[in-house]
Amino acid sequence: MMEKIVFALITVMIIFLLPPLLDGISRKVKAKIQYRVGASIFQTYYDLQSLLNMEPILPTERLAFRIAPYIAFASALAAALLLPFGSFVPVAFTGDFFVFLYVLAMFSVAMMIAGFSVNNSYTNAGANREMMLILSIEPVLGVAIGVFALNAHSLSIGGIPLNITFTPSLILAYVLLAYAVYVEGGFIPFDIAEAETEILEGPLCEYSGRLLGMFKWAMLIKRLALLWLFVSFLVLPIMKNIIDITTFTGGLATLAVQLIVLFIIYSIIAIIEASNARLRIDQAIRQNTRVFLAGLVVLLIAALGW
Amino acid sequence: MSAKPKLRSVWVFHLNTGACNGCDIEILDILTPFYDAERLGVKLVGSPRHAHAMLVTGPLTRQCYYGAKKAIKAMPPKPRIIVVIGTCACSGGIFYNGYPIYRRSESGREGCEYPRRGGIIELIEDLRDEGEYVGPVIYIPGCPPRPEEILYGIAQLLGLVEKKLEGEHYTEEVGFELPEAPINERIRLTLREKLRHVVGYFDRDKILEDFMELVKKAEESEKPKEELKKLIDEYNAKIRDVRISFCMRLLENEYWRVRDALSAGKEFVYWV
Amino acid sequence: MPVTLRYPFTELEAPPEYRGLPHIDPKLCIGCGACVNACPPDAILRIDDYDRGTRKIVLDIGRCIRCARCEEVCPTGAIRLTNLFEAASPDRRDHIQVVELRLVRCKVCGNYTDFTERQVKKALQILPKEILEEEALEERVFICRNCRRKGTVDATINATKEVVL
Amino acid sequence: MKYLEELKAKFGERIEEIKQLAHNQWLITVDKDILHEVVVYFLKHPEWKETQLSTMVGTDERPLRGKFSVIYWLSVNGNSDDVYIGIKAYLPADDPRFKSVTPFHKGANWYEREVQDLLGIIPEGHPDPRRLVLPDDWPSCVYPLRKDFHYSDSPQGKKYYPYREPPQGTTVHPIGPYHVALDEPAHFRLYVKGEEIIDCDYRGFYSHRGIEKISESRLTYDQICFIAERICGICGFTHSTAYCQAVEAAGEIEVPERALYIRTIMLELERLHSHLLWMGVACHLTGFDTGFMHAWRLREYVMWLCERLTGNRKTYGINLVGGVRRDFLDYRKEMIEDVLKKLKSEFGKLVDDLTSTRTFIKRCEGVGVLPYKLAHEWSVDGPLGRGSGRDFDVRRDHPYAAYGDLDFKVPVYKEGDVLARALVRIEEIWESIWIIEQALDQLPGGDILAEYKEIPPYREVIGTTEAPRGENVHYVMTGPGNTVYRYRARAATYNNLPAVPDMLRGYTIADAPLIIASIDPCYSCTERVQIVDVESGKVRILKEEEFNKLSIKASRRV
Repeated sequence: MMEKIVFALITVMIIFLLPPLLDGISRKVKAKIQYRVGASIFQTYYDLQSLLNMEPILPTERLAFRIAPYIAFASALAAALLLPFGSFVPVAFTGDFFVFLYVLAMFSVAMMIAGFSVNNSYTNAGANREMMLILSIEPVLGVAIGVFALNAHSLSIGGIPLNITFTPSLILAYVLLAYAVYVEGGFIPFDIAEAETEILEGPLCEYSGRLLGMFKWAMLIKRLALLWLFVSFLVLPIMKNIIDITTFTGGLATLAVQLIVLFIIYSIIAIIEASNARLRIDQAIRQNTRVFLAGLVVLLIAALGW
Repeated sequence: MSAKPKLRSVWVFHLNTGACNGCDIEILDILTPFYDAERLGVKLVGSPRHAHAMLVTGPLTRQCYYGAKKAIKAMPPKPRIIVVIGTCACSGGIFYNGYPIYRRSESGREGCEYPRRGGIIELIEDLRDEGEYVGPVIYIPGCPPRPEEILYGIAQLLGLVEKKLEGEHYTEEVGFELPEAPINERIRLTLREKLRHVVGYFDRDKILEDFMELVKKAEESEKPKEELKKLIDEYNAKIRDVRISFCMRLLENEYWRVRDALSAGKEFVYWV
Repeated sequence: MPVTLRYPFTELEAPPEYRGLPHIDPKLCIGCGACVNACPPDAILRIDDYDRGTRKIVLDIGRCIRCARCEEVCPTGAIRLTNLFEAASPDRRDHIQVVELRLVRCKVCGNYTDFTERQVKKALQILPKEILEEEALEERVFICRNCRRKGTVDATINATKEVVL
Repeated sequence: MKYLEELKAKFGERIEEIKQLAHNQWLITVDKDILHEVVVYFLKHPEWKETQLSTMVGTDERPLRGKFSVIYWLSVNGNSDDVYIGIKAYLPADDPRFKSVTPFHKGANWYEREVQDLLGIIPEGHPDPRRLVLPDDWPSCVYPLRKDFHYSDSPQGKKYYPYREPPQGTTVHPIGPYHVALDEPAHFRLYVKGEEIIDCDYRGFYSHRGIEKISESRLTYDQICFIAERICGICGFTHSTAYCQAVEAAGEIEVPERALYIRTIMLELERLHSHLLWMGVACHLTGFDTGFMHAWRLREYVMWLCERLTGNRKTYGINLVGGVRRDFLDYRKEMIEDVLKKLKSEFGKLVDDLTSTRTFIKRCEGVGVLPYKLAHEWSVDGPLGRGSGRDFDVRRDHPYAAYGDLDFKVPVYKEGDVLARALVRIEEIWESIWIIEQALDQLPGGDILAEYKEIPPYREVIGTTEAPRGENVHYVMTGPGNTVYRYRARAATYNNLPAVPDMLRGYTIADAPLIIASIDPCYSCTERVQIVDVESGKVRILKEEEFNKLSIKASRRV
C-alpha cells in the first residue's frame, strides 16, 4: 500500500509539475541553438503562476467559453492518468487505449469550443485548423497504437508494452507513433492551430489571465501525456527484460529511466523545432494523409504477423 | 543589481501608433541573441489579451487612435503596464503638431509647456477620464532608443535597476565661465566653422583643441610660422590619420591667412 | 555559444561616437537660443519672462530626436550629446533640464531686453577692442532695442538739424 | 531628348511649355484635357520598356498663379535612357478636375486618390474614389495640403469608412490594425472562403503623420533632412539622401565628392541591414525562429558599425543639404573593413542554413506570384519588381551619389514568387558588400559639406534613390526664404503595396503574412503623409465646408 501511495504521489508530481519544467528546458535548448542565454528553465512556472493569478477579461458571456479551458485541462489530465508510471498505472482497465484516444480528441474538442465560442475570425480559423489537423492525425495515432495492440494482443495501454514481441512491423509502428505524437503535440512545424504570427495563437487569441493559464498548462500536460506514451512503449519492453518491474525498486528504476528518456526526447524535439519552419495546413494534411496510408500498410503487415 | 525582480514574467504586446518603424524594429531587436530579453521573462505575444504590458511606439495618429484604445481596453484589467518607447510615443516627437496627430483639446498644439505633451499620454488620459484603469507607465525616450535603453527601461520596471536621470534646474547661481582659448576668439570661431565643412561637427573640437595647443607652443618661439610647421609635422607623424593630418595642414594655412587679414584690419565675418 | 551581453546586470558604456542624451552645461550656456532655432522637433524652448527678467532654456529629452544639430550650432559648446543613454523613467519631469538666465535690464528705460547678460559678455569677448572703443559699445550693449533705435533716431534728427542749420 | 520632337508632332499646340530642370529631368506643361493622353503615351511607349510612374504631385499654386497643378513624374529605366519626365497641367482654382489615368494604368490609383484627399483635386473617372490618406474621422471637404490650411489644425469629423462589400459566400478575416505579423498598423481585410483568400481590401495610412505639411510650414531646409529621415526607421537614410539631392539640384549646389562617397557607403550599409532584417522577419513569420535569430545577429554587426560611424544605429542623421556631417577617419574605415570581413564569412553560412531548411523553402516557393505583366501595370519597383523580371534599378539607371563610378550587378529573377524576392535580396547583399569595398578603396579626399548662399525660390526638381525596398522619389518645389513650398516624398512601398491584393488572391490566410511581408512593406514610408461624397449635392457641400471651418477654429487652441 505504501508503495502505491509513493507512486501515486510521484505520478501526480510528474503530471502537474513536470510539464512546465520540460518546456523550460526546451526553451533553453532552443536558446542555445540560437546563440542566446535564454530564459531560466523555471520561466514557464513563472509564466503560469502570473497567468493563473491574473483576473481574466471575458469577451463573451457564453458558458462554453469559460468552461473550455477546464474541459481541456481535465481531458489532458485524464489522458496522462491512463499511462504507466513505472509499474504503476493510475487508472487501468481493459480498452483504456480507446479511452486514451477519446480523451485526446476531447482536448481538441475543447479547443474547438474555445475557438468557435467567440466571434473572431482568428479564433475561428484556429479552431478550423485544429479540427482539420486532429482529423488527419488521430487515425495515424490510432493505427500506430493498433499495431501495438495487435502485436501484444492487449487493449490496455499498461499491458501493451509488457507483452509485445519484436517484429519488423513493430519498428515501423514506433516510427508511426513518433510521428503521430510529434504532430499531435503541436510542435513546430505542426503548431499550425496556434500559429502566433499567422492567426495570433488561434483559439487562445481571446483568452486571458487565469483561463489562458489553464489552457497553456493543459497543453503542456497533453504534450507530456503523448510523449510519456511513446517513452513508455519504448522503455518498458526493454526494462522488463532487465529488471522485475513489479517490485518497488524495479518500478522506481523504470520510472527513472522513463524520465531520463523523456528529457532526452524533449531536447531532441527542441532541436527539431528550432530548425524548422511552420507548415501550411494543407501541406500538413497532405503529409498526414500519406503517413496514414503508410500506416495502413504497416497494419496489414502486422496483421500478417510479421 | 541583486535586487529580486518584482515581476518574473512579462508578456508584452507591441502597439504601433504610427511610428516610423525604428522603435518597432528595436523592440524586435531586444529579442535577438545579443540582447535576449527572454532572460528577463519578456515574451512578445500576438494578442493584447495575453499581455501584462503594452509596448507603445509612435506619435499616436488619429487613424490609430481608435485601434490603440481598443487594444488597451482588451488587455486584462491588471496590471496593464504601459511601456512608452521612443521619443514619438513620449511626446509626439518631430511630428508632434502635424494635422493627423491626435491631441486632446486641452493639450493645445503650439504651446510652450514642459514637459512637452503629445504621444500616447493623450490616449492614457482619455482612458483615465473614461474611468478605465491604466497601470504604471514608464517612458523610454530615444530616436530610436538603443536596445540597451529598452532593456534598461524594462529592468527598471521589474525592479532590477534604479532610475538614473532626474530633472535639473539651474539658475545664474551656478556661475558663468567664458573659456579663453589660446588664440583669438574670432579666429577660433572662424576655424571651427571651417572645420565643420571638412571633418564635420563631431570631430572638429578635438582637432581644433590639439591645433590650438600647437599654436600656443609655436607662438612662444621666435619664428612661430616655422615652429608651427614643425610641430604639425611631428603631430601628424604621431597621429597617423590621413584626415586629421589633412585638417591640421588646412588649419595651419587658414590660421595664418585669417590672422594676417585681421591684423591688416580687413573685416572677417566668417562665422555667424 | 551564447553571445548575449550581460546588460542590464552589468554596467555598459555606449561608444564615444554615440549621440546620446543631450545635456546643457549651465556654466557655459549664454542663452542665445541658436539651438532653439535649429531644433527640428522643438525639444528646446526659449521662454522669456520680462516681468521677472529671466530667460529659460528648457530642454526636454523626451522630445529630443538626438540629431545633434544643437551641438553643431552652439557657439560656446555648452550643449552636447553625451554618450549616456539610460533615460527611462516613470516620470516625464525627470527628462527636463532648465537653465534660467538673467536678462539685461536696459540702462535707459529700465525694462528687460530680449538678450541675456551672458550673451553680452560673449559678444564683448568676440568683438575686437578697437571697435569697442570706437563705437563706445561697452555702454550701448546694455540698452534695449527700442531705446537704441530711439537713440539712433534722435541722433539722426539732431544730425539733420545740424545739416539744415 | 529625341522623343520630345515626336511628342510635339503628335500633340502640337496643346503642349504649352517644355523645360529642362536638371541634367536628366524635363518638365512638360500640357493642357489639362490631354494630360492623361500624354502620360499614357509615355507609359506605353514601345521603345521604353521599363517606364514607370514614379510619383505624382499635386500642388496648391493659388498663392503664386491662382491655379492648382498636378505633375505626373515618369521615369525611363532599364537600358532605354536616363530620363525623368514630369508632365504638368494647371487646373483652375474654382473647379480643379482632371481626367484620371487609373483606367489606363493601375499604378496611378493611389496617387490620384491622394491628391483628392489632400488637395481636393478631383480625378474624373477614377474607378475607386474612396478616401486613402486621411483618418476615418477627418471631415470631408477639408484639404490639409492647401495653402490656406494651417499645419497644426486638426478638425474633427464623423468616423466612417466604406469598406468594400465582401463577395458572396465569403467571410471577412481582418489582418490588423494590430497584427503581430505587421510591425506597423495597417488594415488588410481578407475576404476568405475557409482558408482561401478570394479578395482583399486595404485600409492603410495608419502611420500618416503629415510630414509634408510640417515640412512646408514649420521646418527649414536643413531641418527637413531630419524629418525626411524619420519617414522610415529602416531605410530613412535613403529618404534624407533623396531629399538632399532634390534640394541640391534645385539650388545647384555642388556636393563634395567625398560626401557623395560617404553617402554611398551609408546607403549600402543601410541596404545590408535592411535586407538582413527582412530575411529574419520572413523566417519569423514562418515560425522558423532560429533563422530569425541568426539573421538578426548578423545584422547587429552592421548596426553597431553604423552606430560608431554616425552616432546612431538607425537614424544616422548625417545628411545635410550640401553634404554630410560626419567624416570617416581612418579608424572608422578599418571598422567597416572588419565588419565586412565578418559578414562575408558568416552570411554564406546563414544562406546555406536557410536554403537547406526544407520546410522554409516549401513555404516560400510558388507563393504570392506576381507576374511580369501585373508588375508593370502596378509600376512596382525594387526587389519586388526585380523578382518579377523588371530589370530596373535606380542606382544603375539613374546614377546618383557615387554609384556612377562603381561596378555592380543587378540581380533579376523571373519567377515572381516569394522565393525569387528572397533570392534577389540575398544577391543584393553580396553586391552591397562589394560596392562598399570599392567605395572604401576609392574614397576621395576634400571637404564633406558644401557651402551655399541661398536656394532660389520656386524651382521644381526631384531627387531619387534606390531604397532597399525600391525607388524613392522626393519632389521639392523650393520656396521663399529658408523653406520649401511643396514637398512630396514617395517611398518604394507606395507603388508596391497596391499590388498586394493581386498577389494574395488564391492563396491561403496562412500565406498572407508572408506574402505581405515579402514586398518588405514599410507602412510608415508609404504613409508619410478613403469618403469624399461625390454624389452629394452642392448645397450640402457648402454647408459642410462652413461647418468644418468652424471645427478648424475649435481644434486650434494656442
